[in-house]
Amino acid sequence: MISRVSTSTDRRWRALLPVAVVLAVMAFGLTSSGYVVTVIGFAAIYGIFCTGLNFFMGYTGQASFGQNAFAALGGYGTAILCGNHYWDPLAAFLVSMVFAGLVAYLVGLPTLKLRGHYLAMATFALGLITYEISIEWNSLTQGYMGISGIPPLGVWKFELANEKQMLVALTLLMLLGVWISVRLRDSRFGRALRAIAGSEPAARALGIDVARYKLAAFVIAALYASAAGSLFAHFVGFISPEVFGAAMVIQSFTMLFLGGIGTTWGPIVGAIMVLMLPEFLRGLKELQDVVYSMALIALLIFAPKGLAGLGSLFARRPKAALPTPSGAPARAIAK
Amino acid sequence: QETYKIGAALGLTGYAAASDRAWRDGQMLAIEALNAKGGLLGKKIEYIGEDNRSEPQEAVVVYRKMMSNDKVNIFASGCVSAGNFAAAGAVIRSETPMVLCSILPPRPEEQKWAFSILPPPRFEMEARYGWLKANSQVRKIGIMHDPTPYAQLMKDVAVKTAQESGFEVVAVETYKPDDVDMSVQIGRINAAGGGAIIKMGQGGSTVTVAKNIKQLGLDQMILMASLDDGVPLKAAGEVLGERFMFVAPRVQIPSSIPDGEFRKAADTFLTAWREKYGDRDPNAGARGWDSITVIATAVELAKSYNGPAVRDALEKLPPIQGAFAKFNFTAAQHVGITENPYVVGVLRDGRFQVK
Amino acid sequence: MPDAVQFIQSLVNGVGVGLIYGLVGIGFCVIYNASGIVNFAQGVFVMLGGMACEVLLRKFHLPLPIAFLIAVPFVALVGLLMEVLVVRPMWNRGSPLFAIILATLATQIMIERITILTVDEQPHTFQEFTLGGPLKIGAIAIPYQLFWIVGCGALMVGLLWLFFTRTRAGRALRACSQNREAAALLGIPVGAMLLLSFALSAALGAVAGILVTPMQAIAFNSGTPFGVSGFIAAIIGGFGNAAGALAGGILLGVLQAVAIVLLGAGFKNVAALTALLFVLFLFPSGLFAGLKPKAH
Amino acid sequence: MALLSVNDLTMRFGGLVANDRIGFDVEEGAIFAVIGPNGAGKTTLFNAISGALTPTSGEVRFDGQIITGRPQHVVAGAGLVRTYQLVQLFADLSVRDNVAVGFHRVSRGGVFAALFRPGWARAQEAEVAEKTRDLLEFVGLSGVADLPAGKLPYGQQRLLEVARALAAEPRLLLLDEPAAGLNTQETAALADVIERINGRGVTVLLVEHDMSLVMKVARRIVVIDFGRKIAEGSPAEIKVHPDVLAAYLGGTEAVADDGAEPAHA
Amino acid sequence: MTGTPLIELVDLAAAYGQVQALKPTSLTVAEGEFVTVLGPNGAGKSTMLRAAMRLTPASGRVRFRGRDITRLSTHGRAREGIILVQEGRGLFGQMSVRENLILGAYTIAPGESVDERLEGVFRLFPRLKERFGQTASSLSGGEQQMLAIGRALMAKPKLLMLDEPSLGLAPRVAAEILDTLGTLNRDGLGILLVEQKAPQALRLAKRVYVLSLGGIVAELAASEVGSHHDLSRFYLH
Ligand SMILES: Nc1ncnc2c1ncn2[C@@H]1O[C@H](COP(=O)(O)OP(=O)(O)OP(=O)(O)O)[C@@H](O)[C@H]1O
Ligand SMILES: Nc1ncnc2c1ncn2[C@@H]1O[C@H](COP(=O)(O)OP(=O)(O)OP(=O)(O)O)[C@@H](O)[C@H]1O
Ligand SMILES: [Mg+2]
Ligand SMILES: [Mg+2]
Repeated sequence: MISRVSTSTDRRWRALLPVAVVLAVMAFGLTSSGYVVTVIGFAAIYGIFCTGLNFFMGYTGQASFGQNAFAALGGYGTAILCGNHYWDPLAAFLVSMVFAGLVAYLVGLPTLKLRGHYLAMATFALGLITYEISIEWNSLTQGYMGISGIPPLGVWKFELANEKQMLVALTLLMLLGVWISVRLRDSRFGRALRAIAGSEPAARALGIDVARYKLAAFVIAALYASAAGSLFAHFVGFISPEVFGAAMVIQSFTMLFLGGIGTTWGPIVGAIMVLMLPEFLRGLKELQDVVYSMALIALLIFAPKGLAGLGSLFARRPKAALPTPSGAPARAIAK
Repeated sequence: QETYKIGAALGLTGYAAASDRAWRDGQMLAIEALNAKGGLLGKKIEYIGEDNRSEPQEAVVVYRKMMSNDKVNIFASGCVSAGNFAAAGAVIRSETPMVLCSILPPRPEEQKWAFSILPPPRFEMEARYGWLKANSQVRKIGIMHDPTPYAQLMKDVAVKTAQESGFEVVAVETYKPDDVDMSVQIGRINAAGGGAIIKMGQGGSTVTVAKNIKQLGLDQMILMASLDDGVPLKAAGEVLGERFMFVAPRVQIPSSIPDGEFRKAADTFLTAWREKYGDRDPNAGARGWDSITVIATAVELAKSYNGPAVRDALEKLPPIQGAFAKFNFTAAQHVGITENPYVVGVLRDGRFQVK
Repeated sequence: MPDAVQFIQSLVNGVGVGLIYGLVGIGFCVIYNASGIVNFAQGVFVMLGGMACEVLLRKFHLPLPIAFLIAVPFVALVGLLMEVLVVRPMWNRGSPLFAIILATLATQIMIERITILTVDEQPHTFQEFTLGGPLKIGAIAIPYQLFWIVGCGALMVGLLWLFFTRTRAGRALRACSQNREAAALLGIPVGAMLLLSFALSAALGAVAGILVTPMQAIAFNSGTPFGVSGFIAAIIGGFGNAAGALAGGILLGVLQAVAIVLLGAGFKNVAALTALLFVLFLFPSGLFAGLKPKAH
Repeated sequence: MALLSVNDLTMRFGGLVANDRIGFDVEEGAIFAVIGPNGAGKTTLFNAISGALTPTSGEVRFDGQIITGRPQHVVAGAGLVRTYQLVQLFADLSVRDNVAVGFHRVSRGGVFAALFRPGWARAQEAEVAEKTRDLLEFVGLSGVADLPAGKLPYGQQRLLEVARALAAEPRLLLLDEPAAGLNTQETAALADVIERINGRGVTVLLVEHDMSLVMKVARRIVVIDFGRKIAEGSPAEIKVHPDVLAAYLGGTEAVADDGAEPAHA
Repeated sequence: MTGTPLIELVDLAAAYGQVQALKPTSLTVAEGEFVTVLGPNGAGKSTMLRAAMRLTPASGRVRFRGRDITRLSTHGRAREGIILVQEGRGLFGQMSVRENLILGAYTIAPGESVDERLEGVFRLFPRLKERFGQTASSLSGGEQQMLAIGRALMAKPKLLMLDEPSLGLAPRVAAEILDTLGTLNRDGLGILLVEQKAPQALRLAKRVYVLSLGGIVAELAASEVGSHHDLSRFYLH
């Protein structure tokens, strides 16, 4: 069997390639219309959300259908603190994240004892409960009316003046998010998570406290989700319950699987694809969704490991010898 | 630009599909008619309708698309309030006026650019309370509403004006538009002594409530539904007979339209509508038609396609008789309908008639 | 505090709604039992069943039994197509189950849009199977349609139970879900089994749709709420167990009804789902699986 | 004092008694084997010792501490590490990473260390990489270090599982049928590996059906049948124990057949 | 080779991605013959059996009783009477022992009695009768192996292929199972056995193939193995 070890410069170059692609997409956004800026901005926000989800689903092999709950906490946290109480955006952002993390911790304690469909169902219920509360707790959230007039992103006196500046900030934050996720993954901590995805009994037998690590991954995913929610609020200036509804779950799952779950760049690739593709089909009018669905199904059929997985087709080394756990942890989830 | 562009963010799919599709079709009819007469100030009108899937995030995307790519001159969007609210910030920054089928965005600076074709909720309540008082013995009522902003507003009005109108609200119940059963809420209203249910909210839920009333064997209970499309109203009417009533614009029951300029305006619309859509319900279509009439009048008054100029003209419009209602916009009054446009209708002999 | 009559009436209504959830939940079980796939487009079969039947009644003025006999096979055919065009290619490539689930969701969107384009975007309904009613027991009212639902639900559960445990095909179907290779190695035509399960499950969904439409109204987008509630019902029932799904549905319906009585409708889902979460925490592998002796 | 002592351990599944008041002591530094017919309760015993199952009654002491009922990861943390009868690898991780995970118990660092990578964490990572290489060398898997573990043939998967367990630097290593699926040559190599592990000071407790292996490496053997301990002693004693012959070995022939040298037809 | 061929693998080859796990390999089992395949770990033994059943995409041809079945699906081949006992057993974990066994007889002709076959299997493995209602996944390792073999026998195969059946079995049971295979073979069943524990397997086999590094390196009569001084080096690689 051949397993050629690539030189470290080769590896570094390949690691930088996706960053370059992301920056190119952003540059394209900056030179284009507000429409493109909006779509790419959403892609960056969803990219952050999915990177967190990928942490929990891709690396740790657990299913969560309820991450939208934490995005809602972030979004409403920011909207209420900044919009109604005139907090500094950064402070609101961080406080919302801490709050979301805390909630994830408390909720995760009992929930993560569940497995498989039951975990899926329980997390789904969490998302649904949060959604319903955001509709019904009128005095706080203003229900379907939503909260308008959320200020743009900024730090203290400095405020991002327009969408393009905001896009730069979002892209940088997204890259930071990916960088953090890679740091976490390639460590003792991350290895333990990936071990849990592979086999819980075996992980336990090696002294890994499975419950604790799952909880940690859940909290991390919630922090990402909360950040994405806050950023959405700043980017659009408005939030309402539907923003964080079931559509968010479906969309993020699509991104994850289309892009390639368990890979570093899959969530980002997926987010860009899922948000851009329908725009290309917009001209089809009534048939837009029909064709989009067909395209989606075709992609899922012909790129079962996701688009990021396709990248390995072009890699020089044999696929089997790739050192990263690309694509495959999805199978662990599917069990 | 060769054409005058009217953009619309529409819930063509999702919960708003039923009303926004008809709204769009009415708008397109009106534009066809205007273009046949040569367009606006010499330019043909171009209509750009985009599906926002009844979701705010999608709405932001399509608004941005219409603003930066299509460079639309004015918006005439559908009834997805949250979608219109979400985009309002960006729209006012580009100084584009919006004529909406939804309620107005909450912030004053946004309201400055937005105009609503939707009647204020108090008219629906006046129509229902008025009829009930004049025609029935029922004085204890129950309210059922969904959590949409318009229904919430109407519920507040209903509770506030009940006493002065001579009614006692014995129960206020909520439901979700996609609930499969509302018997429990109906049962509570009945148990509290309510003789009529005032329902706020559109769509299939009205049919479900009618069915549930029948299934509970409540053969005295009256159901008064909101302004809605004919399909669910008809289905509910078939279940409860004349115990089912609804608030209707006169255009929905053409026989009730008084002669005069109203008749003329309505007939122009109805002829075009019937020709194309047969006996499809004209309610939302009429509103869509009127939104274009309002815009066209404003452009002509402004003698300009320019956004701010058209906005200013909208505030100075003379009263316009539309097919749905009479519109009377002023600087202080961005909700254009100032006279109650409603009658109370029932289904009789398979047709809608004034009760 | 609600009085006893009202409370009992609410429970009856809760059972009625719950049966609807349960019927939908059963459809989930069939495909799950055969393939391990959770078919999130299950709700769309319910919608299609109701819509197809309604169109046949309204546009073609067919009598209900005939409409039923056309609508159910029609939806079963849609199920077949879905298996052949969407699920099978993924299944053969060994796609992760979640990806297949996503594809079923995409299919649901596609079917919904096609329904708008071919039928319309309006809510529809038709008459109860047996006109008149409700049956009054004291002050409690029970609609006739509920008896149809109870009867058909029980019949479906019974037949499915017999099918899955007593027949060769049923056992083979379950075997496929647990170990596809091993099933094929014993001569079980795995592909045909999957096809059968989709057709069967679509047909069950359609029956549920036709049964419930007279109780309410359905439109192109009614599939999702049905699907969600049916999924929850199936989970409570221990997934894969038809009787469990029906019972799970009833439990969910009753929980919601009680929540409406005690807290109002606004928080009914919050209350019901929270209660469910606690049930799950106590019985981490489903309520009905939790009653069996635990094995590690 | 014994490193592991099992006292009166009973494990029931409903009406079935899988372990019936089993007791034995494993001295520090020993190679100890548990044998018995299929379904005798050996794996169940391992599960009860390692914390995967909580015994119905009885007590397990490890290094003097009672560990009965403790969660498995705590037991493992104390230095009692096991392998599984059906291999439980992290199929999607590379062979190298599988072993690296094994070092979890003897390394430290969480989110903070992962994110900020202080000097000690980097040194530790380097050390883990180094030791992983050594271990793979030790079991002869260096050539496939970058393959996903799930793609290895069965025999190599077993070796990998052993290597991974060794990475945890256990004081007591529980091996459940490590030779299953290995041929005679490979079994002999495994025997060698086990003896070298033991030479490093690791106590080994072994379940195995391959008598050539058991008789070669074990210093002491416990035999269980129908959940009960029926014999305990040195290999020489067990080989001739009449109860063991009757219940398990089925006449001396089987033992001879399993001998290391390839037999004739 | 003696007698008419039962199964013929002709130039069968399979790869996983870039890994050529099985080079073009030809192998024959005659009617009523007992053939053993030996080879070290990773030699491609399992891959060959999987390819023969079309569980793994493969090139080459497969003939069964003179008929070309290359295009036949996995379940089609099983219906023809080829049954494979997989490495790792392939049980239906959540189903009972009984259901697993009954499923084994899936291809049974109408009119034949499943119960009769069940009795036959229970005579062979009385332990399975005791564990009748238990789910397969809760059986001990050895019991699971018994179930896998028992289930295969329920199909009354014409050719039985076994991938390391002695895995995890107590010596006595392993010996018993091999004896059973011998008996079945004497009654006319063709057997293709992949085994690591060479000595026992060789006692029964008529012919032996040795597989190494994805290809057959030797084919010889079982009686020759002992005297073949290179063989141990070959299959131990
Ligand atoms: N969860 C369970 N529920 C019911 N019975 C069980 C369970 N787990 C094991 N058993 C039974 O307990 C007995 C002992 O099983 P165990 O796995 O410990 O045997 P073993 O000695 O390891 O056998 P083998 O050598 O075949 O692996 C078996 O008869 C088995 O069927
Ligand atoms: N799914 C797979 N993907 C990639 N390579 C594989 C896969 N399965 C097997 N291989 C490779 O194919 C080769 C042959 O494997 P196979 O399982 O056929 O060997 P074997 O002779 O049965 O070994 P063992 O005696 O250990 O069971 C091995 O090198 C293995 O790494
Ligand atoms: Mg065992
Ligand atoms: Mg093998």
